[in-house]
Amino acid sequence: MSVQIAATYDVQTIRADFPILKRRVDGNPLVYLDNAATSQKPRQVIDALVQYYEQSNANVHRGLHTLAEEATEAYETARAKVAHFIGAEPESLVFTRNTTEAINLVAYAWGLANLREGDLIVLSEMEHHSNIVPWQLVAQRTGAKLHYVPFTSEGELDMEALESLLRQEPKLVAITHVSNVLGTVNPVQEITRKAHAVGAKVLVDGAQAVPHKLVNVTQIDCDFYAFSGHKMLAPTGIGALYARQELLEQMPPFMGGGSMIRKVTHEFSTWADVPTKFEAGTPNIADAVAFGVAVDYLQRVGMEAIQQHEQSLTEEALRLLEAEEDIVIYGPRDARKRCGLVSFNFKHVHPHDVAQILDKRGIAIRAGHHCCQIIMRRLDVTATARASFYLYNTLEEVRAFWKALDDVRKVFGKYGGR
Amino acid sequence: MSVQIAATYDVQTIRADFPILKRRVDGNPLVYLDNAATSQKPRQVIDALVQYYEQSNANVHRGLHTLAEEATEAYETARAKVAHFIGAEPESLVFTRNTTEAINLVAYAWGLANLREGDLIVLSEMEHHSNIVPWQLVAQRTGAKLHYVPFTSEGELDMEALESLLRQEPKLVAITHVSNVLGTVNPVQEITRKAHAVGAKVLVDGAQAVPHKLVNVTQIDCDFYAFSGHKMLAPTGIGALYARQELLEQMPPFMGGGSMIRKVTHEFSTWADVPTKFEAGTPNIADAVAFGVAVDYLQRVGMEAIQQHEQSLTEEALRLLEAEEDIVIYGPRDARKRCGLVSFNFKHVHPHDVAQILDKRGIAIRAGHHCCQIIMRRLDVTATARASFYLYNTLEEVRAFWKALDDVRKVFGKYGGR
Amino acid sequence: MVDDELYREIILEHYHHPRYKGALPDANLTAEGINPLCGDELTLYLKTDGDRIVEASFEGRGCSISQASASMLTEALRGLTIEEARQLMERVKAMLTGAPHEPFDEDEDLSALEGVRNYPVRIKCALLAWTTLEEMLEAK
Amino acid sequence: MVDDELYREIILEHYHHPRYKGALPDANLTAEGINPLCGDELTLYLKTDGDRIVEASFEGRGCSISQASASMLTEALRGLTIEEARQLMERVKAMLTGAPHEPFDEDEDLSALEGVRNYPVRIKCALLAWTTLEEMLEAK
Ligand SMILES: Cc1ncc(COP(=O)(O)O)c(C=O)c1O
Ligand SMILES: Cc1ncc(COP(=O)(O)O)c(C=O)c1O
Repeated sequence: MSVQIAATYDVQTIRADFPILKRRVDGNPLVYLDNAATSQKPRQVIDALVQYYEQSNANVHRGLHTLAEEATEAYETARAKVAHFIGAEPESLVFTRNTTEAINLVAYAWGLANLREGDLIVLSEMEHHSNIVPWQLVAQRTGAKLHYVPFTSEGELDMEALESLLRQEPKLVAITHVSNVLGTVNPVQEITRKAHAVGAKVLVDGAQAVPHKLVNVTQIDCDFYAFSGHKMLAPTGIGALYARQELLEQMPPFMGGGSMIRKVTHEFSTWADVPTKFEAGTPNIADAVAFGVAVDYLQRVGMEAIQQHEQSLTEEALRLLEAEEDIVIYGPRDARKRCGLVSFNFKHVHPHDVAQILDKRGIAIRAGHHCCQIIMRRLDVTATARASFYLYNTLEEVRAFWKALDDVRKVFGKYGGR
Repeated sequence: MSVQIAATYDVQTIRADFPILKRRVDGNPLVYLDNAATSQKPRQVIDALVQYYEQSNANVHRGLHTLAEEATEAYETARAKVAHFIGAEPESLVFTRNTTEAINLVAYAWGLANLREGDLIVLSEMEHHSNIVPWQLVAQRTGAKLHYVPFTSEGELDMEALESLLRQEPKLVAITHVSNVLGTVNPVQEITRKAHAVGAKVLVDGAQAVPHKLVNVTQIDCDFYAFSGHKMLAPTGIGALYARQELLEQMPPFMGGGSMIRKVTHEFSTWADVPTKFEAGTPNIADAVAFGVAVDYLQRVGMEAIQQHEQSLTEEALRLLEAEEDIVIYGPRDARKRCGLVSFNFKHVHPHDVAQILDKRGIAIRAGHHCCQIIMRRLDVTATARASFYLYNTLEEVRAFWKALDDVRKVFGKYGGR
Repeated sequence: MVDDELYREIILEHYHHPRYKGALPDANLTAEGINPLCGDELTLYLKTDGDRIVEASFEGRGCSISQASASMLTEALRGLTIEEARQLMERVKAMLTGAPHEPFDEDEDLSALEGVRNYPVRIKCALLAWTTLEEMLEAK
Repeated sequence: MVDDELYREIILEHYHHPRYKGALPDANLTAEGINPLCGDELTLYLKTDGDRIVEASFEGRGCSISQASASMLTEALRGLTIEEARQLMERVKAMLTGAPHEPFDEDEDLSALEGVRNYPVRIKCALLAWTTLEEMLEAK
């Protein structure tokens, strides 16, 4: 099987926008394959931060002076850009720190107000801890129960199990769009349709989807959609929650403080309009503005092109690793069923040791439970190694990664298996 | 009264570090007197962001590769710097988005677990909404009651009223260190001593204190101390909560997600050590790192020098405004009882109009309720104008501000009073 | 000189001499508005006879723009039918937000509010009286 | 060649041939440790006779560093008194965290762990067995 990158996709031009890719590690060029943890940032995004702080920095919303107006305008423009990027209106997009905060916001504001003793919350066994622990905390407070949809040996969601759970009429289905360990893309539109049919609300964890493929929340028709800027070229510290506007309006606030109020008296307060009701205190203005620029960048390259490029890299990685006898691959074998990442293990070497040895070659991969201990237990491992790709990675990098695995064998292989 | 700036304090050298101060607004040099809302950022802080993203960007805590180690090291070093800056140990410092999130964290994690029906929470009437609304929300959930300590006509906390409330043995006293409207510096050490004597926990809102004066939480002996980076030269999106380590250990978590766990099973989870237990999800790494650099900058200039400089500016502003018959000043008349800000009103002009007219001269002040509607009601106004100073402001700027007030009179004054 | 575009003479005149300020004891319609950004509050009073507004007044404190706008509103509403008031409200809102609308004549006081459009933060001030009217009519 | 400093021969040897691996059915002291960063788990078993450790073993899965460190620990503990075990633990912890300590001889296996100090993330791996021991002794 030969792998082709679309001729129009100019990865070298893209790479030139990312200053960190010129870095060397231990004398080797950096090969950054830890994109599912966080992405690198293009010049344009870094420049947006610099420009904001050098030109327009001020607190938003309440100021009458020129800088405050400019900052407010930049902040709200960013909100509109990020909202439109996922097919939503700005009124239904709340800026958060990250996916985790977005899900906790729903758990606290919607969950505490709507879940009762015995209510059912459906999760899956491929959820990130960020889409498990908030529900455990809310279940402890409300008496709601959690049920988990398992995944098949191919790493796909067990749709039959899901449907049988739906027959118990859960209040909420909270599911990841793309698994950060298995790479699986879940059919969230179909899931939403089926969940809505039994009256459940649907939250989609889009942390690994929005960076890598075109997402349209209106089409998915879900009620909540959470994602992180830092995994999609934006700075750390900024993420977003999409929620249907009428839900945002009905929900009580999450955090209390400045901006999110209409009127405060000694005894009680009334709330500002959505989405401001959910943004208490001074927001992360600069990083929100840069988030807008990150989205511009992704749109300029084109999400379809990015997805196709990553698929080529994934195919190549799968092809190379599948040929290795001492390696196990997790998740769907078909690159078209995945987003751009591959989790694997040597049969005889712990992934920590793999990552450490690759690091000496300048190759950054991740090893660990990837905040998915339930998946680890299902796979009967404590950890996996994971190479994850993004728009700036190349086929050469995938091959360099694969070649470096020989170093692992040089250190550990001579002993044979244990 | 003549005003002197200490000869050793070189404000021009400091100004040269702040790129935005070269900006012009409507042809006039920017005179930024809205520092209580947010401060400007020195080159060093902006450079720290650029360097982080160009050199070391990676996700923290879980990575074995070089970038992840560098990012983790930089993040934890920043934590230590910020903690030491307020006289605390790194283990007791949680990074948050801002003061507001820090207070909400305490309200949700400590408050929901420790407050019961009928328990008393003591606030003051000079609190920012961020130190009111979270307690109203927690009071609604727990049945706790709120009581407010009034302030005197001089804008000082009514200590007798506080002491009589303490006799009712509140569970918590939540009080601002410095008022963002009145400028008043409250005797938080004395308040803490008295509150502890009746068994109350003490939370101090330090948003307006830490940027402007030397703060030592160990000396204050409070249980919680909240502040924001963006008001003290750091980027937007990063703040901190100090809490006694044993309290952090006893408290249940606030948000659930990645990093903050030890072990996750289907049914329940156990928590990581403090402070990580309270930092769910990917933190705002870059801004935390830059927060450390901001603290370095402040320490290099010296907090005593900064405080003294601001006091000179405040004295001059008070002196100039006090001489004006058509102006009312709020808060203590004695600059030594305040931090560097002055709230005031024209007797006959709404502060919005004042701010708008000053903006045309390049002078940025704030007009509004400053997230303190309870103070506004006490002062019987809907809004005030506020000029707030920082280390880079000059006496010339204070005088330019004062002179520009004549423009207000040119537009509104000719009609005389209403 | 300073900010002529915003602070037109007619706005200042309405601010200093608001037309119908004070409660209207026999009002049959009242509504309260608040500008959450600044805390300014406004109460609007209307007295109708059948479908026609016979009296209008306002109370509240606010900046020159919000007060002048409220004053102009009370003046303009008198004598209109409810439907005409609604149309006027839509027209003013459109002018302030930059949407297409039939412009006001230069000699109509309301035309002075057009300058506000270039001051994004002040638009909410000018709108306050009109959105309060809107809520009143919707609640009706 | 690759990472000689970390992957010393003796570490790899302990990793591939751990000394006392497996549950100790007649252990009178057990403790479980977990490395929250990576999820690696470890169970430590000790059998004591009065104040003296007569047998030691461990179970669990982990990277070469954590496994080798646990293997060395079980080997080193045998025959020590509880107090001597505590002292050894303090010495290893000090070596790994860069605190002052009496260095290990080059021919002592434990000296091979010194290279870990330059790999901040791996220190937790090497420490796991020892902090588990610490908790066991504190709980005792
Ligand atoms: C006294 C006081 N407390 C709390 C806050 C809230 O700070 P932040 O908006 O950064 O959360 C502020 C500033 O707006 C303040 O001045
Ligand atoms: C599927 C998934 N969900 C949630 C998260 C949490 O994202 P964050 O740490 O940005 O909150 C991640 C990334 O770590 C993820 O991969």
